[in-house]
Amino acid sequence: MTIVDNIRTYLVKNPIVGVCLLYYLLMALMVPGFFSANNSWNLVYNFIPLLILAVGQTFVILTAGIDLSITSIIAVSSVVGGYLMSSDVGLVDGSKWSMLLGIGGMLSVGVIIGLINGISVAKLKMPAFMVTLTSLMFFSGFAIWITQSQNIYNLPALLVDAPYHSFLGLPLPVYLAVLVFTSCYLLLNKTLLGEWVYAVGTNIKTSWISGINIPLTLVSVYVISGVCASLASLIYTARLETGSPVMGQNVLLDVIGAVIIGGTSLFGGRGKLQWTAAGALLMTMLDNSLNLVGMSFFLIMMVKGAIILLTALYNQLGSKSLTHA
Amino acid sequence: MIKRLSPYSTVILLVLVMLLFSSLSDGFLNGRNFMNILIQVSGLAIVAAGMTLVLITAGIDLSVGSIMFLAGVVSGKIVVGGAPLWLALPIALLVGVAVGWVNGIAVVRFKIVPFIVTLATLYMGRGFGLYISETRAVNLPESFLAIGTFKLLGIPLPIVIMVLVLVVLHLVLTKTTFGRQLYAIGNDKRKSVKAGIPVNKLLIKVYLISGLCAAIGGFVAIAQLGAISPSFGNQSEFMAIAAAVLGGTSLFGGKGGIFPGTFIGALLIQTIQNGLVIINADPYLYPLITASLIFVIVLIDSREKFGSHV
Amino acid sequence: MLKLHHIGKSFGPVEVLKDITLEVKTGETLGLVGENGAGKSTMMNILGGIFAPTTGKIEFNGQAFEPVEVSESQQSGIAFIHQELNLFPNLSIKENLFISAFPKKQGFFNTIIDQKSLSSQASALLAEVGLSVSPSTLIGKLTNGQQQLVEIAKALNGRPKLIIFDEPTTALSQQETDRLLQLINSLKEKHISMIFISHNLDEVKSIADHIAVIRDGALIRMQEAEIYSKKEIIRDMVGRDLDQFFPIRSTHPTESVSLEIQDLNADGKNDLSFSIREKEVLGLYGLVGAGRSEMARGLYGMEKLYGGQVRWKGAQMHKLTPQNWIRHGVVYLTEDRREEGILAFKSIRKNVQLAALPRFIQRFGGWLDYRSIKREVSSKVKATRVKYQDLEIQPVSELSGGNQQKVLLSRWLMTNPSLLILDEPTKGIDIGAREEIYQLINQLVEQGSCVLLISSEIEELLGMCDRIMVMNQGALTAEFNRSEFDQSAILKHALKAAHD
Amino acid sequence: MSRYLLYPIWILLVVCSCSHQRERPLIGISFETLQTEYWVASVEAVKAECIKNGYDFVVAIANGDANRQFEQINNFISLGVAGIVIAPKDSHTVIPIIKAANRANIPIAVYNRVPASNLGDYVTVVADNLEISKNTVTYMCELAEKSGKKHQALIVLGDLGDINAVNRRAGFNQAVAAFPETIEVVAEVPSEWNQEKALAGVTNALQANPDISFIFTSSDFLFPAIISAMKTADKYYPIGHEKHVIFGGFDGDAMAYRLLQEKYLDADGVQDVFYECEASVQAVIKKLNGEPVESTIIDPGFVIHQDNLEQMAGKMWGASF
Repeated sequence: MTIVDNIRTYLVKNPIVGVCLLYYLLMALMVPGFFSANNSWNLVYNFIPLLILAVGQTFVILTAGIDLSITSIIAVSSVVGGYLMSSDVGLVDGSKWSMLLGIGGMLSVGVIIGLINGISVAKLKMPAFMVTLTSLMFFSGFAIWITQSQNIYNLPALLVDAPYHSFLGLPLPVYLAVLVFTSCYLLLNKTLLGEWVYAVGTNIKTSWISGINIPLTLVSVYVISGVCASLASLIYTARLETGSPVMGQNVLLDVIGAVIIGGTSLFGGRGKLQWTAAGALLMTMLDNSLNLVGMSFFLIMMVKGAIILLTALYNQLGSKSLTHA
Repeated sequence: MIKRLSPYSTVILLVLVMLLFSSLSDGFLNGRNFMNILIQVSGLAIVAAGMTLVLITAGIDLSVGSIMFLAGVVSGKIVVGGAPLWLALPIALLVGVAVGWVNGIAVVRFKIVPFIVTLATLYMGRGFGLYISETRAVNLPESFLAIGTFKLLGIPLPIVIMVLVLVVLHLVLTKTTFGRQLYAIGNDKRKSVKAGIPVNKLLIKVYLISGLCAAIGGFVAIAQLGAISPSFGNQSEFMAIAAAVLGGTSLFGGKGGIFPGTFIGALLIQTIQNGLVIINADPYLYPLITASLIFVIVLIDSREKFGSHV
Repeated sequence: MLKLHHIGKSFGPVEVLKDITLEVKTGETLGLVGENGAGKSTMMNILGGIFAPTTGKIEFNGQAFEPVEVSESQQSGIAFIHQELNLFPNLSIKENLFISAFPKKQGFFNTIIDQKSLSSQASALLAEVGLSVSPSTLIGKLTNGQQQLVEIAKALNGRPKLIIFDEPTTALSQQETDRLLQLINSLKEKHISMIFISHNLDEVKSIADHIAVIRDGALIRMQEAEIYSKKEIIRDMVGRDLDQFFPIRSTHPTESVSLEIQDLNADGKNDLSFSIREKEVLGLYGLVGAGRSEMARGLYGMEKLYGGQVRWKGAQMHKLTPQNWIRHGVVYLTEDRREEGILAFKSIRKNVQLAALPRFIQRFGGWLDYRSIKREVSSKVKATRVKYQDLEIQPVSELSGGNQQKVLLSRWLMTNPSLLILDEPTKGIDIGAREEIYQLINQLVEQGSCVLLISSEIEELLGMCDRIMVMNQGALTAEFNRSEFDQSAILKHALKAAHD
Repeated sequence: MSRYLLYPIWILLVVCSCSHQRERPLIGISFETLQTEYWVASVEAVKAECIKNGYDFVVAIANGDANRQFEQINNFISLGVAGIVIAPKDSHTVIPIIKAANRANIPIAVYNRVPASNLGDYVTVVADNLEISKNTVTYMCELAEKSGKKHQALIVLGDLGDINAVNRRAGFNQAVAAFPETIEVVAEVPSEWNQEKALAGVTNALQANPDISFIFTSSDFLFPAIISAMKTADKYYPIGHEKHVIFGGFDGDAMAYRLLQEKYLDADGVQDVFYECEASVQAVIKKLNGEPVESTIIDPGFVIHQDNLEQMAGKMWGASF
């Protein structure tokens, strides 16, 4: 098996990676400014939060569920983080300790909302999309109500400058993204919970008979998605230097697009984190290149919607033989 | 805990809410305010009626919000561009039917999960609408506003249109073959095929009707507003689902109705909103109250479906 | 009315129907009797247009008849009353009766249902089947028997020439069965021919004109009901030589009781008590609908239990859930391989490792020791002799039925079980794979575990079990030790109608 | 693999169709939204000013999402724009944007909203919202005083997260405070710059306080909703009619001009869009040529009302829109 064969089999098994590379080359040639160093950093900064969000969402979709509440988690985390960290309104002075407390607060928001979603789906047997749609409405309303739709400012300098610090040549968010991706990858592919996630997604009855703790599995995937959402909120908040109750409004389309383009099946049980990463990269490049060309933000929204529909259609036709009953 | 959620329990809830608000402020309990509520609820009720049909077949349509927006923007642009006013409504309906058709074909023919199809069309519709209007508020001419405030035999036009649409859909659901077969499909799709029901044909029609209702509902709401802002129709799909579920329609299919169900559900939501404004409560409270009410009702709906056994 | 000429049907190598020729004259009722899996339902599926016969022709109502679709056979006048009714609980009786073609108003309102004629036609049909219930009541509110009568009324609506009843009386109470039999007699006067498939020989003898016995896909005998005695019917149903070879077990059941069950109530009516001893294969025989699966699933925690005390190896079992049972070494191989058994598009290794994963957790955080998982999977798969190309890539859905069952057995072997509850383990499996499964069962029992074998094939139980219990309509009606094994006696207890 | 080529090529076609060659230097115009006529007129004015000075431009609209606006500015920087004119979502999220522009040393002019912190190199061109709204409401109060009766007043607020909305409310309150005996503020309706909320809020406020006779809106773009509410409350009458409600607005858009001519609107605070837009583009050009530019340019704006309608119409951007 020569190197070329290995690459070819890899590309056949993971088509999205091939499409991603192809798209990058095409854009680099066609679109002026796409290949510049500045734009590449631009791509990296936009890609990181989307990757973290999409990784969390993949866990949920693998169990044939969906988490629509991530944008509200981003908003509430951003507001809670703002309250804890900001020096003028913050509960604690603007020192380093307040930052740790702030980050801890943001993560616990992700865990709490994740628990609420998870328990409603697992124990109360409510449909996943309705539970997360309701918590989306509730918590985005909550974020706006708490702050009376005012932003929170004066976040500690340490947080605000963090994205621009680099360590061994790479900016800090990159390390965060790598850390999140590898730990999730190991969790999904090397641990008991990972096997259980795939099994529950493939056939929930068989999993129950084979002694899998289904409520534990479902609750943990929603908590993972919640924590990923609050981590992404940390990045957005640092980047915009404000705790905003309407943070991350338009990100849901990109996240679901990334997971679906990647190839993860909506019926559950089938999908890989590498696919989602490639899907997220493609969505970011798509967004960036169409923007550079001057296409309006709304046409891009339409293009993304169309791509989700096309890919779902293609996956449906492609996997005719293996579709579920 | 309330085990059985009959549509009548929603009526009781509505009366309780009305009593609560009238005790909190005397501006609430009078004819003019009720007329206000009825006018303001007309758009939502029409959209929720279309949504009820989709929910009865255990499907979902998240794109109604952006259909309201797109239909409004398209017809608004045409009227502002000089076309005659009567042309606006047919154009809006055409847009609704077109998006409904796309939803139907994708869900039925290509067997894609309904909420992903309608989520995609939601963004496509919203994106296209914003592109046409370049996020500028489309200020409609006076004549448009006239429709909103026009009174037919003393009853404001929006209420007339609402009653018309709801009565027609109610009759369709209760009195026609198409309607009764929807309940069969919602109960068990495989059994319906075995019983000889043309399942695919009916499901496409259901998404067409939902698109149509979204367009009519949007038109009626715009006629009151006089202008279409870029965020028009946002979260209307959630309110429509909420109104149907509050009215006893089950998310799992096979159960639900327009009268007294969805209409009362829509009234309940609008009354809460109206009441909160009348008692000058913090407007930001509104989504919190509606969302928690919906959560409880969906919880009861799920408990009924799966019972207490794991 | 209906003639079958040399009908044969085979699925790949397995021949299910062998050269069947029989005739049902107009207004006559044919009783069709045979063990589970004898080929009755295959024959009915051919008549119903679900699949075509491999050989032979069908003549119905004088013309050649090859239905390709369900609706086609319905239009030509054949009506089916399946055991699993095709009714919608959320709709009323009259709506169910006319769901595919409502009577309509004339003129402009032709889409609106003509409620008056709907109610009148519905009441007429209900009268015909003797169901005195308002046609607007919801199906969900009716008893099983009443729902069955509605299904029959629905069939009558199509003016059928032939009605086929498939096990209609299993879920009915006694007077509901009597009312059904009276109805069938009244239908006879209307010159409607009928095929009545049932296990209750008394019922069949009371209404059928002719009785046909099917065994292993072949028509053994067809005779007038009066002269065809019950004893002869049973002998024809069962009387084949034991050509199936069953491996002999070297060990015998020990005295120590592994599982003891006291007043287990899985159907709200009957309390069952029995126990299984170490190194024992306990058989559980019964007909379709006797409640054997319901009992096993209730015991294993997959369905509601109305009561019962369970002791495992002397200790009281409080939490009856699959998770808890597996921890105590009790496993359940479900009857429905596709829905509840395999992880369809996953690899063989992922299927086999599924139930035993917690055992392979290493130090912290659920880290799995994949090396020893893979080692143990390949050893278990060798033990069960699964024929496969690749453990990691080949999806289980591509394997044959027999191999899939062996994959599932390997999954349960990995949990080192001491009690295996096997629900119809060899259903729809080729002979070769069956023998390997029997040998595997014996090896396990010889090594000290015990087996509760639920099966509808008497020879399998006779060949494999140390003791056989017979179940009928939810209750244990008989028990036979190996020494007292008698095929006809077992079948008689299984067929015994509740009242005599 | 081949079928998978289908959609990147499809996107490529769309991409090529939009890209066009450029020789002249480029100015990036980033607006938070075009939701109101005011924003549309501003964008048109900025574009016209760029063309007049021989610059090409690229426009990006963020539809109210600060995060998207930040990404769009980064795109401008990678495109290599010569200068940036930005109407930010709010005064705080503009700070990291200014930092990004400064890092790429691209001159940046902030239009219509004052950044919250003054560090960083930028030019702000903004109207004095507080003064304009105070003068407008003071004129309205004088009218109310002349009528001799006591008036119940209603103000329609903007989005309290927007610094301009907060200043306009402050201006309203300061003006009303000077006439304690003629004006009594009975209702404050938050609209969050949203038509539906304005309609519902004003309808119910008028319903709760039937004899309101003094209405001021923080932005003219809410006129359609407010007029619709006034009609249902039977309060929409021209000046001179005994049921006339003293009606005032802010921005000076085309509808305000029409209402003034039809004598329904008493007064309207006008931001001088032409002046502000020219100033912002000039500021960017001066910075490019190294000329000094003062960091903040204030547009005093003016109040237009029935008495000075003719003379001021020429300066009012809404009149010629």
